[in-house]
Amino acid sequence: MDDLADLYQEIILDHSRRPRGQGRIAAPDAHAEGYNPLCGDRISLDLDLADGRVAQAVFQGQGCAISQASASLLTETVQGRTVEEARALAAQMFALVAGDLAAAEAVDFDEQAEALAAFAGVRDYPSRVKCATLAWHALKQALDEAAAAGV
Amino acid sequence: MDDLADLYQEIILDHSRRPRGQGRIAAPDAHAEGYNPLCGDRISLDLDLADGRVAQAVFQGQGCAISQASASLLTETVQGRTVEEARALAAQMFALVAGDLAAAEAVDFDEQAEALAAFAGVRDYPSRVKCATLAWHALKQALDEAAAAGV
Amino acid sequence: MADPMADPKSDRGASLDPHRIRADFPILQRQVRRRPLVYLDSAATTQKPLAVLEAMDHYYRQSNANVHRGVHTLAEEATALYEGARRKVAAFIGATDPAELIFTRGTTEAINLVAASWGAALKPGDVIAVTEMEHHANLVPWQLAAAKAGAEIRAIPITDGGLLDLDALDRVIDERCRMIAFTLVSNVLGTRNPVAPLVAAARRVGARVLVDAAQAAPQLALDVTALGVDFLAFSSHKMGGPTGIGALWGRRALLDAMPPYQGGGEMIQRVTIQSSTWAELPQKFEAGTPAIAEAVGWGAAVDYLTGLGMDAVARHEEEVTAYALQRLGEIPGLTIHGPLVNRGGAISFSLAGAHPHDIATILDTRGIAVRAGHHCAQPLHARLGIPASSRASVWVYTVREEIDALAEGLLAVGRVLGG
Amino acid sequence: MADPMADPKSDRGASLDPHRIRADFPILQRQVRRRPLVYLDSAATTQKPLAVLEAMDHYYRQSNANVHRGVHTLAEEATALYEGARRKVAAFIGATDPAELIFTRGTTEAINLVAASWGAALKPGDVIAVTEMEHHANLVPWQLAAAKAGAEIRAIPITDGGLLDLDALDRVIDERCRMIAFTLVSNVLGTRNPVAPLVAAARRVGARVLVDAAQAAPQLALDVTALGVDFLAFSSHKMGGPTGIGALWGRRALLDAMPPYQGGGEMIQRVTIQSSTWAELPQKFEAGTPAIAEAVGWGAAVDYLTGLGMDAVARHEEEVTAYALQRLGEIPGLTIHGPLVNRGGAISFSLAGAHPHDIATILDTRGIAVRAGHHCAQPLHARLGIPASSRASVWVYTVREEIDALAEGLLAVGRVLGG
Ligand SMILES: Cc1ncc(COP(=O)(O)O)c(C=O)c1O
Ligand SMILES: Cc1ncc(COP(=O)(O)O)c(C=O)c1O
Ligand code: FES
Ligand code: FES
Repeated sequence: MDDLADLYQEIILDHSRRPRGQGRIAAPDAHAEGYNPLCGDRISLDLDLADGRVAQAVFQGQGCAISQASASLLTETVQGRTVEEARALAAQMFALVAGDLAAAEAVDFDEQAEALAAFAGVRDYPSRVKCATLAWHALKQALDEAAAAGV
Repeated sequence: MDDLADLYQEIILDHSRRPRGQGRIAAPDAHAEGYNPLCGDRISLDLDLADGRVAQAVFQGQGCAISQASASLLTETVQGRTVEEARALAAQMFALVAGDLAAAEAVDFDEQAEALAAFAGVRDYPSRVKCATLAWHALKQALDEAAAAGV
Repeated sequence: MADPMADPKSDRGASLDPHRIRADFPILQRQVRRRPLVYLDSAATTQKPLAVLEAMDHYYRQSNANVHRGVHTLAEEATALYEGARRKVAAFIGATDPAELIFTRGTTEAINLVAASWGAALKPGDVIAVTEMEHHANLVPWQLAAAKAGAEIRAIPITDGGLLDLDALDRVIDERCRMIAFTLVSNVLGTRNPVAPLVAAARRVGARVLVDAAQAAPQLALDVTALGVDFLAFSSHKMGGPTGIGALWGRRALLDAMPPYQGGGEMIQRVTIQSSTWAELPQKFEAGTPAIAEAVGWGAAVDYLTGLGMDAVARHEEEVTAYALQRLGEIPGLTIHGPLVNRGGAISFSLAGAHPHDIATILDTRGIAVRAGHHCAQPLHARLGIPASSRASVWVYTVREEIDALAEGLLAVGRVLGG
Repeated sequence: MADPMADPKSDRGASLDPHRIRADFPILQRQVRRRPLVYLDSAATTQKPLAVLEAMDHYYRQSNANVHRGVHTLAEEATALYEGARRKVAAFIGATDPAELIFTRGTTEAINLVAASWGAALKPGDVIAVTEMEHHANLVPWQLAAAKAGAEIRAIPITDGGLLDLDALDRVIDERCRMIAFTLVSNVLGTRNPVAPLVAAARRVGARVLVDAAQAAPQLALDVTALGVDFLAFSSHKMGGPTGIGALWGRRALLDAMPPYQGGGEMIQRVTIQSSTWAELPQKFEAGTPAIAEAVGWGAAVDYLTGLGMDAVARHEEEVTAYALQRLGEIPGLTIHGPLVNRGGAISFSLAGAHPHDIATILDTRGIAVRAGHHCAQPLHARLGIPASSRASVWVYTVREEIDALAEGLLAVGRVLGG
């Protein structure tokens, strides 16, 4: 089996077993909820923003291994990045799981961001794509709303 | 084509073009209506009974060539017969058009009654069977009701 | 302009070669009463091209599973095929948002859905306007809804020539009117009704417009956006697709505001014993396991028609119909009900001295299939002053030779019954 | 007692040889993710035997026409096939009068029909009783009907073991109760519910009884007369037949007294613009062109099952289920929801530390198809205290080797996710 098609890679399993970045921020600068109608699972994402950067990202919620790993990796990956970089990472995730590898590879990132490539295998499981992007959609929504609110 | 399967035989066409026995009886001894849900056509049958015989039979109503010919032949065929003979003729018609030739032939009748065999072809046209039996069902019903009423 | 009698080997371009098309329809090889089948009952249901049968067979042999919420491969494939079919059928009628296309059992169920769900808001005194030429499918559901609400049914009359009497519009449509429901193409008269004046009349009084496209979808390129209507109903089986499926297209804002029609799986979001909340469109109106293989087959039918080109299909329909009207016009004692031009391919007629059912049976002895009866349009037949009629109807595979066989058959009917 | 692992060449007598049966189902040859398909999702929809696909294909290639009122040969044939299918399906459930069998799109539509039409007579304060283990199809339609009427929904509770709590019957069913609607076999727990006590409770208070037989019809010999119920609903696609069709069986006296459900062609007798009268049963409840080819296919499925013998089918279901329960019982951390004996072949379970959707996806990578989710039974999952579960379900073609593959797959899931 092709490696990219192998969905439950070690890094995903690792993050799903021991999710990083779990928690809430008392008064977050940005916040959004993700809901997956397939399964009814929900995730909530809190962000602290400072100087155009994501100072802190934490999530809470139940879900499958894919969604938990994706949220966990998100919190690690966006931490400290500029809002624009965080947006670009989200776009990269969406392209990656849609099987748009060209678009996904067009963004050139550091090693840490490359860990997201582990989710490429989800494109062979269309109903699970939402699991991999749940937290990232919440991120995008949180940043959009924060921007609209002038945060 | 097999003769029996040939539905529009000369005798049927003759009776449908010039139906015999059309009319009403002012105060009939027996009466029934036939309704064909396939087409909405209706036929009404009036009988005068005397000494256990069908003294007169007349019909009225619109319908296809088959139903008109069948009603016309009915009025001719039952005229003067005993009520039991008329019932047996009706049973013969039902058997004939159902393709139950053995039962149809089990009844041994005179030449006039044999004219009814012309309707045997209708069994190859199941939706038209009701056309051929419409008047005969009315006959049976009229006789049943008359018997029940003690006429 | 194409010649429908063209050489079967000729190029299939913008025009349509019915002789070549016949090879796509397995049933047309069939003999009926030892004669080649002449199928002139396409307005009742069309025959199916091989591509449709193969698509369904392939679905059952390769991908059969229940759709939605399934995670395994077959469920993913079945869902992709089912939703792919929705996109195809939506695109076929010019709908830009596939979520506005709800699969139903057919035109009848689609109209019942609107009459029951949208119609639940009807109030006493409200008016539903139909036309005198409606199929029972676009009349009886409104009667049921009107009876519940205390609303009133009015019919836009037709002229003796079988056209909508637009002069009567202002009389029938007043500000109590909440809905104008009409057929785009009559299944009896063949009349193609004008949409613009009816939409304009509806808009003047704030009424909605539902179009019964059961006969139109197989023979005309449709564009719901251009038509400007609110709802459109049609059936797969009348356009080369399988039985058991059809669709309602409706504007999202209206569908969103309507209460659900049937309850069950797929159409819910959250369910407790006491109450439920509803799923988004289109699932909200698709309770239970849908007609999955049928959707796949319908999608293949749409592909087939798109391959032929709906303009070519319409042109062929018009040409064969014109030829049929000419040939039938030569039959002594024959009356055609409906207009002679600008019309679809359903041709109803009466033949003096011949009952419609005898006509159909005698034609059947020659392998020719036509319908006899009221064609689910009793009020129209009452208006025509006849209890029933005979109807010949054509489609993409109909060739002139078949029309010739019909004409000869009708002459024979006259000989047999006229005596 | 037959051994389901018997030599494929052995005689097919009263018992059933699933290895031989597999040859009748073309899709079972399929590879999924480069592994042979192990289809354990039959409770969602079953696969179809070749005989069903061929019956539908043959219908479209030979006899396709619209049914009823047609006089030509194809219409006669189609009508005979359609009505013949009705007789087969009616006989399959022990109905003596085929007119009491109404074709619908499926179980969901059948229950909606009763809830809307019979339910139109509900009054404020009336009670509809369901159970805590109902599929949304046997709950949401009653909610819609109850909301219209101001009626009340009550649920008969279940025990922790997944059985109906019959001790609670007297509390739930009082003289306000007008209907008890329950599933004969649970699609989640596998529970086979007892009919007699529910019918007795209903009769005591003059209530009607509707049975959801969607899961029962594929696995148990049914006899509506012996069951003594009033309505029974089931789906073709769950018993080897095509999608797009199902049926409602009901007592004639009740059906006769009910108002029509959908309006349109076929279900009428006389129609004017203002009002209509209704056709006799079953047409009264079958508005519009029905699912003709689907009826033919369903009839073939019924013939196929009758050929196997429903007693043998039931025995096989029980044997494979027992084997599966045994094998699943060996998996560390696995909890089975529902009874372990006297039950049908839907087995829902939870695996500690594993989300149901991950289980389904990991099994899918091995070609094994199971469902994950609430299985259209959210109230039941709420009662079980879990948001979702995984479900494996068997049918006539399920062999022990497939159960072994499932067990191995679940061990692998534990290894992968448990770490
Ligand atoms: C117990 C039960 N009832 C009702 C249904 C609904 O059947 P359908 O979706 O065929 O209408 C199902 C299957 O989904 C079921 O398992
Ligand atoms: C104009 C028109 N409307 C509605 C219908 C009903 O369509 P269906 O029977 O497919 O529901 C038909 C066909 O019977 C029709 O010709
Ligand atoms: S299954 Fe619920 S988020 Fe993945
Ligand atoms: S068609 Fe009406 S009675 Fe024959």
